[in-house]
Amino acid sequence: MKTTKLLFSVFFIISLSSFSFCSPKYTGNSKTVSAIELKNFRALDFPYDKGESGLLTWENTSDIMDAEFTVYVSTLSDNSGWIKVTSFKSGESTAEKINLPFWSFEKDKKIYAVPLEFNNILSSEIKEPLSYYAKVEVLKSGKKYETSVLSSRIEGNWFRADRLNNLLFFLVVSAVFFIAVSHAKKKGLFIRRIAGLDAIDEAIGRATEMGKPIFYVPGIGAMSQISTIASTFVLGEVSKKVAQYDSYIKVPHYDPIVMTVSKEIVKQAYTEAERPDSYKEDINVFISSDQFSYAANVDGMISREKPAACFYIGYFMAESLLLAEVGASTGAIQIAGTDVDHQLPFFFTACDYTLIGEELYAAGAYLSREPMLVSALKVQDFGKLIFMVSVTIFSILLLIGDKLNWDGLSQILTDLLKVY
Amino acid sequence: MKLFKKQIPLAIVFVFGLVTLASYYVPHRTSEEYLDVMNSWENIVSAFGFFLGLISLFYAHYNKIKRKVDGWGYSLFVYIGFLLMVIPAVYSNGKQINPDASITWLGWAYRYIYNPLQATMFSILAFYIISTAYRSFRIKSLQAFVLFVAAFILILGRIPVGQMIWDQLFGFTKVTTGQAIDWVIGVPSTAGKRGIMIGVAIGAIVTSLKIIFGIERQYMGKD
Amino acid sequence: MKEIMHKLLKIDRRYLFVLLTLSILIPIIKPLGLPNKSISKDVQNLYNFIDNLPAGSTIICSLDYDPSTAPELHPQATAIVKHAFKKNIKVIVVTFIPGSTGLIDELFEKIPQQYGKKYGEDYVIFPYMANIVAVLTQMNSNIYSIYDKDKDGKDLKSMPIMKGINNYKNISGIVNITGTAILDIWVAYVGDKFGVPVLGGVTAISQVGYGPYLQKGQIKGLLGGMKGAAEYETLINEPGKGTSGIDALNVAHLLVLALIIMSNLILVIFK
Amino acid sequence: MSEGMIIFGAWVAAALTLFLFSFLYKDNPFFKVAEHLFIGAGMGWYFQTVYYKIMVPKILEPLNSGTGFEIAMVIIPSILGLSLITQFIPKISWISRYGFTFLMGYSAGMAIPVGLATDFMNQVLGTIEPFANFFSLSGFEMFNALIIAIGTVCVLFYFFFSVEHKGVGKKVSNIGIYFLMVYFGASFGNTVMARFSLLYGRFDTLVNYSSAKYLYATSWIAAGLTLFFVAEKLVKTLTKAESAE
Repeated sequence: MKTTKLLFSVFFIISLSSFSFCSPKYTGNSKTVSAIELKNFRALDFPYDKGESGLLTWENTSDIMDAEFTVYVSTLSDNSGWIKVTSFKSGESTAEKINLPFWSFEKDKKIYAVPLEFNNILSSEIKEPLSYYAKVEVLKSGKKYETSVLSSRIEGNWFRADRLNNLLFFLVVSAVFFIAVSHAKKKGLFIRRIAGLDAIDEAIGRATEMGKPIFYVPGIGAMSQISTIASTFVLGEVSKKVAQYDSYIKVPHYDPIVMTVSKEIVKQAYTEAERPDSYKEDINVFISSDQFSYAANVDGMISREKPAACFYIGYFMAESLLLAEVGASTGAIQIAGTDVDHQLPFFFTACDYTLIGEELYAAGAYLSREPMLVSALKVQDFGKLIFMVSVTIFSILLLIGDKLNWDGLSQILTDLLKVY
Repeated sequence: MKLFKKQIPLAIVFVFGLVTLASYYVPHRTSEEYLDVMNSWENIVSAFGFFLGLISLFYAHYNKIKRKVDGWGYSLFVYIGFLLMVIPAVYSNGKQINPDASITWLGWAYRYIYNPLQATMFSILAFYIISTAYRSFRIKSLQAFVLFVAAFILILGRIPVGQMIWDQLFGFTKVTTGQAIDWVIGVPSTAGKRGIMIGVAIGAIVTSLKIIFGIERQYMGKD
Repeated sequence: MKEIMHKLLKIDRRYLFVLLTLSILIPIIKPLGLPNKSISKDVQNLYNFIDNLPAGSTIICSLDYDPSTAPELHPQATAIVKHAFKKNIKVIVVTFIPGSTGLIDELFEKIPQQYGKKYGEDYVIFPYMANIVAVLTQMNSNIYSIYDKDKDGKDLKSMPIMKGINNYKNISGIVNITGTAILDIWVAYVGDKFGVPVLGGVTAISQVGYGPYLQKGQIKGLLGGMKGAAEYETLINEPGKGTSGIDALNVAHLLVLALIIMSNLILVIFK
Repeated sequence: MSEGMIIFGAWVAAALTLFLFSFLYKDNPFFKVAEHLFIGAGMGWYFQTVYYKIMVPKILEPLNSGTGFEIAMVIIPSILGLSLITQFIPKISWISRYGFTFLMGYSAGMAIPVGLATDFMNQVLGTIEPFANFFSLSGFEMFNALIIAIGTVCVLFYFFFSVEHKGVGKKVSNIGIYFLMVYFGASFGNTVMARFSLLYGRFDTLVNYSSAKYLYATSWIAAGLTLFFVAEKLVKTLTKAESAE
């Protein structure tokens, strides 16, 4: 908790301090030749872009309360080639409407701010630095006035200050990531026991009583998938228990590489259970690398051998349907686990216990203490913590802000999370 | 040799990873030009990546035929299927439609071979849904009951007959099936999915970080 | 009695297959002809979005589905393209999965003539591209550096439809119809990153998972499965394969519910 | 394309469709042939698309007619691409790392900030946004906003593995499960519609092919398949009876 608070305050401080160095530079110079003068009328470079847009700003004053503005730009220096950009009534197109967060742009309702997107205005690609000229025509109580011509240059910028929040999140996540990676190797991180693991013991116990085999189906994932990795660790645990109880296990495979790895793991488990002589080479069998034949063959095996328990743990696609159904109809205890969202409903209704999504990773990490799994799980937990804490705090603040009509507060809070 | 086998590849992943990452925060033209080049390279490299799948498939079935394993004859049909697409493609120069809007040989192969095969392969699952529904959809806990209720609303509400039945049964509530479904998908199920999504998203970020910093190297294969 | 019932529970699944076949086949031959009434919020939003676009604006249709999901998605694409043509909206078609090109050709075989639309002026089809993330990112700066030619190798820049189109700033919206996770990529790499409105049409399977994006407004409207297509057809008043399809599913849907309820009742009553 | 070819096409398509469906009766040679054709045809289609839509315009054409710079911009990635293929030659398979590291580095660098933005920041914002003008919402909208926020937090707590779930924690994570169940139920319901839609699509085509226009393709092939299975069954029972004698 302490670290979270600390990180948040760092976030705020950096965000606020970025006000100072991120505010737009004023490069315009005005010459007075016109019938109207707008207060603080400026031509600028639009901040934080690749160099395609300019920005025109002026302050709202009492004498232009009910006026209509038309903005013209030109890239020629001899007061010709004017192109109309936009026209709007007073009160529209203020700085408030510019889609930039509070820390990078002063969103003042009293300032007019007109972005000049030159690639659209000229409908061609812009090669910066580009000099441009701009003027505003003011229509006030039926009369037309014109401002002086301003000039400015647009340039490419080097930092998207509006994405500062994203960058900060990234830095925080990376920091946590490195802490987790370095600690994971020391085996000092706590993971709670997953309830589903107790169900495993129960299932194996029952299989032993009944004297029937146990099926462990590792799915159709490749060895690089996290769910398959987690599955092999669960397999290790299961086969250890099987060896201890002197029961019988069968592991049908889809991927030859997963099979090679599984063989090692099961052998190891039998050794650890001090029953290396019970280990047989035909525990792991290769079925087929073809989704449907694999499912059909495993189905056949299950309905012939009528196992007491079936495990479906790993990466599953459509075959989840075919497998879990047959298992259920033979009356086996079924335990499933996968991270494929849309297969989970089928497992959940047909199996006695289901490890949902990350629970599978957690089970793998809990059993193996493998740094790669543990560190990922820890960073994920941290992300969830940030989510839970920020949703709670921000919601309460927003509610207070809404009740007391503090528009500024909700603006600041939403800006902090907004994607630009 | 270790330099070429290990260190340079790891440096490549690190440099390209970080620079591409940074380009998100740098709006300047230089960053965009970098991405331009990378995007077109990526496009070409990943096109070659396709051949990996092709070669390993061909190799696997070639082996089956060579070793005359059980059912090796079927493997021949993998090659036949391949040629059934590629020969018309060469003949029609990769075009499916003639200038006069009639279909070419390639168009024919797509419409009458590729299309029915692919479409049917996935429609077979409909049959397993029905037998799952009957033989293994068990409402054995309150949780499973909640699952069933949500499923019930969606299955019933999608069809015109269901809408009529719903109006008969629940018409007094003035809630239509459409509104009920919108609520189920838009509120409680959104909360459920969002919870799953965040864990997955951070998991993906962690994996990406591991790749950039060379902690995860499984994709590189063994030494 | 108990034994018969339990035997009934373990009935050979091939009998169930026959039941399903009949429940879908018969309505195809003899349609029930029930009208589709309800319109979901997300479908209405998509319809409104396209309906409110000014004539002459351009949308990108990313059609990324292959025959395996075509019965659901092809009617969606057809309905949306028809609607766009009715409103005189220009359509740029892109695709990122290889299996879709044949279906795209089928789609544009007849519809443009019905609405008097010409290739190159009112719609254009870009070639298939392998790497979606790279292409989507690239289109933000300059479409032509990745797509210089159309699917038949004709020069794109000289086509009338491409006049004034350089990057996403000239595109009013993106409609992605897909049976894959490509919609997520559009949302992340274009919608959120560059601020272009993204709309979608997806299979019913993935529809539910898009709840969070819809709630946040990262996706502005969504068609889900055949029902979504049927609803859109109702909105544009052009009944097609979606409407007739959902009609044919009436019996099958009831069958599923009946089977679930029946088997669970048997278990409860004859424990 | 002649009318005859179209009718022939309908026969081919109907046959392939029914061959695959015959798997529902049992695994059989027709299914296996169609299944293997499917794998090969999929690859073939993919191959021709990649070749004609990418290789030709992006690699071969620039190589033939491009400027020196353009050629270089094609050759470098092509070498990286070709390096991938050395994977199959164990002795020099390490060369493929150059291609893979490029691909992985690029996509990892792309994915991180975008993932944070779309699936994290925007999701937090989506959850809390309704609270910014909470008191001007209708009662039902207020309720929904609260449900989403509470539900999401509970689900996340269910997946939170760093503390033991006891007492209040146990209750919170139990609530989380119910939200997951609604999500799974909804996706189950929609999956039913999706799968049936696909089946409808196939049946619709088959019915179409059974018309006189296509010379009753579906009906003939279905009859043929049935005959095969009946004959096979007969032969089996006969041989069984014989061996029993």
